[in-house]
Amino acid sequence: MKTKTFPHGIHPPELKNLTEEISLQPMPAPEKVMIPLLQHFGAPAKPLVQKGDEVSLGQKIGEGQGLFSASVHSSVSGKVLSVDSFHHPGGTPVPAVTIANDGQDKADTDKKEIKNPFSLSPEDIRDKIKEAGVVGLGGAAFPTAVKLSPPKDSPIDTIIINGCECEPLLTSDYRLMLEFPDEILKGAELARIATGADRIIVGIEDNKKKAFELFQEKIQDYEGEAVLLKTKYPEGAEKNLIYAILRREVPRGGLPFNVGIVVQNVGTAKAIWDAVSTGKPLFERAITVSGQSITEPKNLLVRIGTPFQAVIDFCGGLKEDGNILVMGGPMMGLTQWTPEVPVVKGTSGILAWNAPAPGTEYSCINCGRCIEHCPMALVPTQLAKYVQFDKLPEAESWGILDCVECGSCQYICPSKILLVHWMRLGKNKVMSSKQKKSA
Amino acid sequence: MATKSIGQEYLKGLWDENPVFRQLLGMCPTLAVTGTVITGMAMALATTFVLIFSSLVVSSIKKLIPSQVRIATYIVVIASFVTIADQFLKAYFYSISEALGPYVPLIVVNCIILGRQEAFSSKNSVGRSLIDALGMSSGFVLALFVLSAIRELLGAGTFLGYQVMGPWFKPWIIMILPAGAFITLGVLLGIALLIESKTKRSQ
Amino acid sequence: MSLSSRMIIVLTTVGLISGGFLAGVAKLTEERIALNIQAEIEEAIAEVVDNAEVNQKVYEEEDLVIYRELDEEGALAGFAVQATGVGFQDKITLMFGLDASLTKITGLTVIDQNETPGLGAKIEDWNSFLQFWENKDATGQLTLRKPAARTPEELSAAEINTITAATISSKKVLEIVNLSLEKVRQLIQEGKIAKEEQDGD
Amino acid sequence: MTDKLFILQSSPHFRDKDSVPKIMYVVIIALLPAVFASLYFFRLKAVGLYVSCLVACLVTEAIFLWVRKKPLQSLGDGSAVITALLIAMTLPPTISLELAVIGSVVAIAIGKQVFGGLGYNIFNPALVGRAFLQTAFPVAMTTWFPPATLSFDTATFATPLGNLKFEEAIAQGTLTPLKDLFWGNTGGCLGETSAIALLIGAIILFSKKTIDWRIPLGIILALSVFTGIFWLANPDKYASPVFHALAGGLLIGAFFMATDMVTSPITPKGTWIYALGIGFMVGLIRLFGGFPEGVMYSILFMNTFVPLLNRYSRPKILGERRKES
Amino acid sequence: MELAAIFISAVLVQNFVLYYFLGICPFLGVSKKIDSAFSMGLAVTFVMSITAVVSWLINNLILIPFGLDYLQIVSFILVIASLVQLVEMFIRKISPPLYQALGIYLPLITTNCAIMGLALIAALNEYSFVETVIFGFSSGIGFTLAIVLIAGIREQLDLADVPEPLKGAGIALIVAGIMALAFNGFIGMLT
Amino acid sequence: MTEILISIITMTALGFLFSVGLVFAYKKLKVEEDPKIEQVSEALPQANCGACGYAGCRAFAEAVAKGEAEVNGCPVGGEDVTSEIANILGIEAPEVVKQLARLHCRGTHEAAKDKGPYIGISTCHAAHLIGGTKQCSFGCLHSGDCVRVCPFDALHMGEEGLPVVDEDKCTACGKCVDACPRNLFELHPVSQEIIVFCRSLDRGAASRKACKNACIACGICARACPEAIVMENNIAVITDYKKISPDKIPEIEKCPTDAIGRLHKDTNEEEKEEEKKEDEG
Repeated sequence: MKTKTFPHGIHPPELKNLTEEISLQPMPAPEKVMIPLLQHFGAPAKPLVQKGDEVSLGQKIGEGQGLFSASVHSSVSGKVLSVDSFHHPGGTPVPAVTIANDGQDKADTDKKEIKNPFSLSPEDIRDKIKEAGVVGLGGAAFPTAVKLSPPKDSPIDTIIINGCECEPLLTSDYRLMLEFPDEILKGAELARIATGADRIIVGIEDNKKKAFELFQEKIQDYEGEAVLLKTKYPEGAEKNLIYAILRREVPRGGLPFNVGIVVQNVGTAKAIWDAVSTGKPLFERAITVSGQSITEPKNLLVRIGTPFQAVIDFCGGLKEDGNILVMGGPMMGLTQWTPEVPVVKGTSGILAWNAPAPGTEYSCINCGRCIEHCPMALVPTQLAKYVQFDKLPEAESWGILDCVECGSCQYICPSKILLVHWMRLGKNKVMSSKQKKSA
Repeated sequence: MATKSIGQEYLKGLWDENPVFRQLLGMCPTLAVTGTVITGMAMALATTFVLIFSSLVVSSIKKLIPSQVRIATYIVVIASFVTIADQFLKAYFYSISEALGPYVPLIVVNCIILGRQEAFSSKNSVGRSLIDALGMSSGFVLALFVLSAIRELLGAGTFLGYQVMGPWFKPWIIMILPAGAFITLGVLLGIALLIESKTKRSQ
Repeated sequence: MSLSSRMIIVLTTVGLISGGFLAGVAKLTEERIALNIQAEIEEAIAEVVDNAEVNQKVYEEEDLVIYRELDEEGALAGFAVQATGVGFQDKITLMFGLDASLTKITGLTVIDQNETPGLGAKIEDWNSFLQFWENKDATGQLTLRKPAARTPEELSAAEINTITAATISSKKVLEIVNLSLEKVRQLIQEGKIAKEEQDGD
Repeated sequence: MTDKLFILQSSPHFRDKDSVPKIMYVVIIALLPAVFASLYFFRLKAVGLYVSCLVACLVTEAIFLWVRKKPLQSLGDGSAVITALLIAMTLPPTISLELAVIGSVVAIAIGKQVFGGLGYNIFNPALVGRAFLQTAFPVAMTTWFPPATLSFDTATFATPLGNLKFEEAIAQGTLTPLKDLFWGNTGGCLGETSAIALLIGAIILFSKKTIDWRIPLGIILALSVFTGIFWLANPDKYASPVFHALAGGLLIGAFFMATDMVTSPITPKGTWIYALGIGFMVGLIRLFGGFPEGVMYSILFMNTFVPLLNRYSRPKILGERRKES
Repeated sequence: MELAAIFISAVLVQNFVLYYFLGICPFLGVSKKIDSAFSMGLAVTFVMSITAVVSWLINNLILIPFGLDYLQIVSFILVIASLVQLVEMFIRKISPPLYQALGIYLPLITTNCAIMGLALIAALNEYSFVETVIFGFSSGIGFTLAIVLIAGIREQLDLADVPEPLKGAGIALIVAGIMALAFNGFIGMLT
Repeated sequence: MTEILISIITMTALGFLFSVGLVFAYKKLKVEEDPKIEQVSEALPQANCGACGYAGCRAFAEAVAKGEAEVNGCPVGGEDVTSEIANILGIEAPEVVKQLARLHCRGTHEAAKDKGPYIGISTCHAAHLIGGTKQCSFGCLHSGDCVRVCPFDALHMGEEGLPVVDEDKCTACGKCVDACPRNLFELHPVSQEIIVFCRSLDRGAASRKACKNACIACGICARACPEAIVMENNIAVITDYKKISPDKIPEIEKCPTDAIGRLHKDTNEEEKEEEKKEDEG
């Protein structure tokens, strides 16, 4: 069958066979959860509980502040031990609520099931999603309610459900698609209603044929189609996905709604359905625990706030040789220095393996491979040099802010230059100098 | 400025403010006529002549000139001395003059000369201007000598026209061509900067 | 005195003094410069025509000058032809001698050239090039010998040697000579150059 | 367990296995067929040239690395070896070893290290070395002798292109047969004579995707079109495009020198302009210039354009709007 | 010589910068950025074209008829200097944008040996009027080509690990040397 | 003789024409502009050599007048021209209280614990982007971004891994303040001796675990000198330096982690310490 794709990109080893046939398994809630109040894009949520409070499962413990913030809910029932700063997978400590699990999973009583969620108005759907603290589960953790409220002058015609999971090793989205196809599609339908779009397109890479065939069949009941995409990294990056499926280019600095599209990850779609139909807040998520140094790789449903250590122990522990611990995929994930960090809403995987010593770094030999593979059609090597020699205006005019940090350039670079790190440095510097200017 | 002794005033042109190596002035003749030591030295001496006499004239009439026309006046003065040098070479050293071609008249636009008038002679006494001109000229002579000696030695195996390299030596013709001139001067500039940074560090 | 008039006066005065001064210098050196230029020509002629003592310019046009040469006794010693043409890089000006009968090239010298040093510039060099130009047949076209001969004796009367690795420059010199030879022959036919001095010349 | 230290780094955490030394060694392997061909055709003379160029290049590189306090391991990246091989392969077999050494030193010092070493040079180092020799010792660089496979009937021997340019080879009927050009049974620089050996190397390069296919294609295309037009117009005076493609340094230049990653453009559009420019200029020099061969000058000349090409052929960023028409 | 030959020669073979070493000061000074190098090149081309015309007129209408060859230097430099200054002031008055793009480079050109060299070489080669004009224009183009190329290279070298003492003029001169080598390929093309 | 006459006439005419042209241009074509540009331009050598990187002296003068170029940007003119330009522009450093850059961290290699092996660009800013290499998220990253930006060579990395300020060279330009991704530099008057050498907002236990010299918010200093020091967000803050009376200093110096104290220890104390070391050695 013919597959769709985008220009450039790379083919890293997939390594999905470790977990792709392993069903999602709920992991028992740990004795103690640390729930960071910052698990999203914007400012930290305002704590609603204090030390000593009793909380129930799904109780809101942090209120989102401002437009891009999302509320946080308890993932267990029990007693609040402290509200204090704690390690966060992002690297720097953030305020977090530590709760001792009483093992009861006492749920909030006033959450009610809704008979016919599809009859709700778009506003109601968004409110329920916002109330449940749903954020994008692909990794960026952008509040979903915001994403579903596009400005009036940009009519949305298509909801794209992103089932690419192009990162190596990760399989939790794949398992979700196989095990919860109806929930995903219902969630997509709700998103369609909320945005007033005409159709739903599910994009799935061709290394997940089984899921594709399932969705091709199930989507008959909805307005839309399932699209098979070539297995290529980063097929799941929003702008590339949109280009691959619809040949629309999201303008520079713009968002998908500029071209009439909203993209939702499959996990998010399921969370939308859960939030709207049963009022279940986002307090657990599917993750993949994998990598050569994990004794028993698994796909798990994990409570938010569970320490990595508990998750790894549940998977048989870490092998001796593991020297790198990553949250997310190997291409865009974040390294963790301590397994004490908790699972957050943006955690799509916990990976550990034995990373070989980095090869010698050579100076750029202008081979042009980074250009050949950059999905955004940037010139990474030149950008990195501009940053290195502190020529920020040049870096900006060559499009450093368009970099999505997918890592394709650095993966392919024969000189082993830390291109993505330079890009991040450059983006950060450009942004802060811009802020200074506008201030 | 007045604190500089006469010796210092002279010596600064040799190294600290060497017109070629430090100020990158007068590069055109430096590159163009240094194929052999003889042409290089002829050029350097002609430039010295023009520089010294223009400095003398400019510093002695500096008070008479309104600033709006000072550049024009300097140019006329310089051009006159250049013409004299050119005519003299044509009359008494015809072959050298032929070899130097249009570069003798071009002394008139040598930045060293105009620059010195503007920066020094127009503000200083006749005596100081003379010393300054001598110093700058010596620096220029030095630079041209080094460059032309290297180029002639490698490019023809000779020095001042005398064969100094043995018969085993194959002349590097590139050295007397533009490419060799550029590369040699580039390397020399690098060496000059290296020496400078080394001496600075040791101080 | 206003600034404007001062500006005008100063510059005019400087111009006046400089003009006078330069004219004086020019006067002093003029003669010697002219002599130098003439000496260059005479030297070149002496190299290509034996026993030439008196030079008479008998023909002149752009790129071609012909001198008639008389020896000490006033007898015809030969002709010297100065010709200019395009070489490998730039113009070449050369001078060659013809014997009194206008049938033989007695020698060649190069007055001005800008060929590649070490290569084409060898057209100035006696050993590599000029020595092969003595006693060449001037009645027809000269041709190039390649690969080069080592001694003049190896060449035939109408053959010219090539400089190793500078074929084009050698060829260009040959072209200039061939072309001007033709011109000379034509001029003789038209009677513009005579072996004897003509009236009013 | 808690004391275990994990690596801290920015994403991505996977790396492709290809590396600079690997790329360099592929190029070296691809050069080997031509090296063996030259050893066969020029015997001991070739051995001497290869050895002296290799030693001179590596020693010069090592001195610079030492002086600039850079790790000496980078000697092992293979780039200096490539430069040494290429410079030896573009020398006439008659040249004396000390000139080969001078060329090698210049190539590494002036052609590469003054710019900061690997990756920073603007011009192809081997060609800088060769151009230096060509200009410094023009006679030595244009004296040839025939390969060992031909009998010595003359002291010197003209290259096929020299024959074409200076000896009116077409009119005389002495134009080198294409068969000899193909196998390499003719005069010329060490490594450029055998087309078949170079083509085998090219196949190796393509199979490993080490070079940009646009460059050789563009060069040969432009040269063929240029020479083809004149050949069709007057086959008695101008040689065929096939002759031009096989003769002289075109193949080694197109596959091994113009494709040098460091000195060729990084964008596809720039690469096309670069390649076509080289091919056109080779034709121009061969047909109308003062030299029989123009590959070296053409590549160096186009090298000077590379920074401009890179700058003005930046690809269109995804989502970048072209000027509205 | 044919006009085309003069053009090719002045642009490629006997390039003012790379062959005659004229205009080295701006070649080194204003070649750090491509944009300013290009403007400089345009300004030089413009002034060279004008100079060619004016110097030919002076030389052939005044100096030679009156036997004042020895006044060439003085009169050329005076006329060039004043002309450039007038043009500069004029442009500044009538078109500020043009002045920004071009005019600010004009004073730099006054004492640029390339301009004076142009007048002298044209006189030395005894070019006709049309030849002189072509020569002036194409020399300017040649200068522009050289300075823009080296500016591109120097922008790239800003991002390179050039040894400290060679940074700036040193490496620029070496690049110029290699460029001169590369331009050698055009030798012999005009004949 | 006529020749000389012609020559004189020609030159005189040229000079006259030229000067008239100049006068005309001077009067008619003059464009109004900042008089400083003219003055600076006057002061310059007018060599128009382009060595300054600008298109001629005029362009340089404009840049100087606009403040885009440094007054010492003309390599030809040298010191005299520089001082002249400075005079024209009236640039003279106004009298201000001398300030110096001070580092607010004592997280030496030894004191502050590493997270793990770092593989990345060796600048503080780059390390900071991935959370930093130290367990303390507030302290010095030891890669010397501040040293690299210092235009006066007044900073160097000390043996213990922290940047050291050379008080003689520091001009309080503030470059290091901007460069530090963790805002560890601050400008203080030279006279301020008591400084809080920590910026960690972690709770005491966490701070202490990450770094031996961290402020653990024990409050000893605040109790000793409540009028000038308070505890805020788990860190001691000096609210008003002037209110710290000298007799309180020994109390303040009782800080258990050396996170607050005097910048320079007394000389005799230092000597004592050295003696101690010698005795031990």
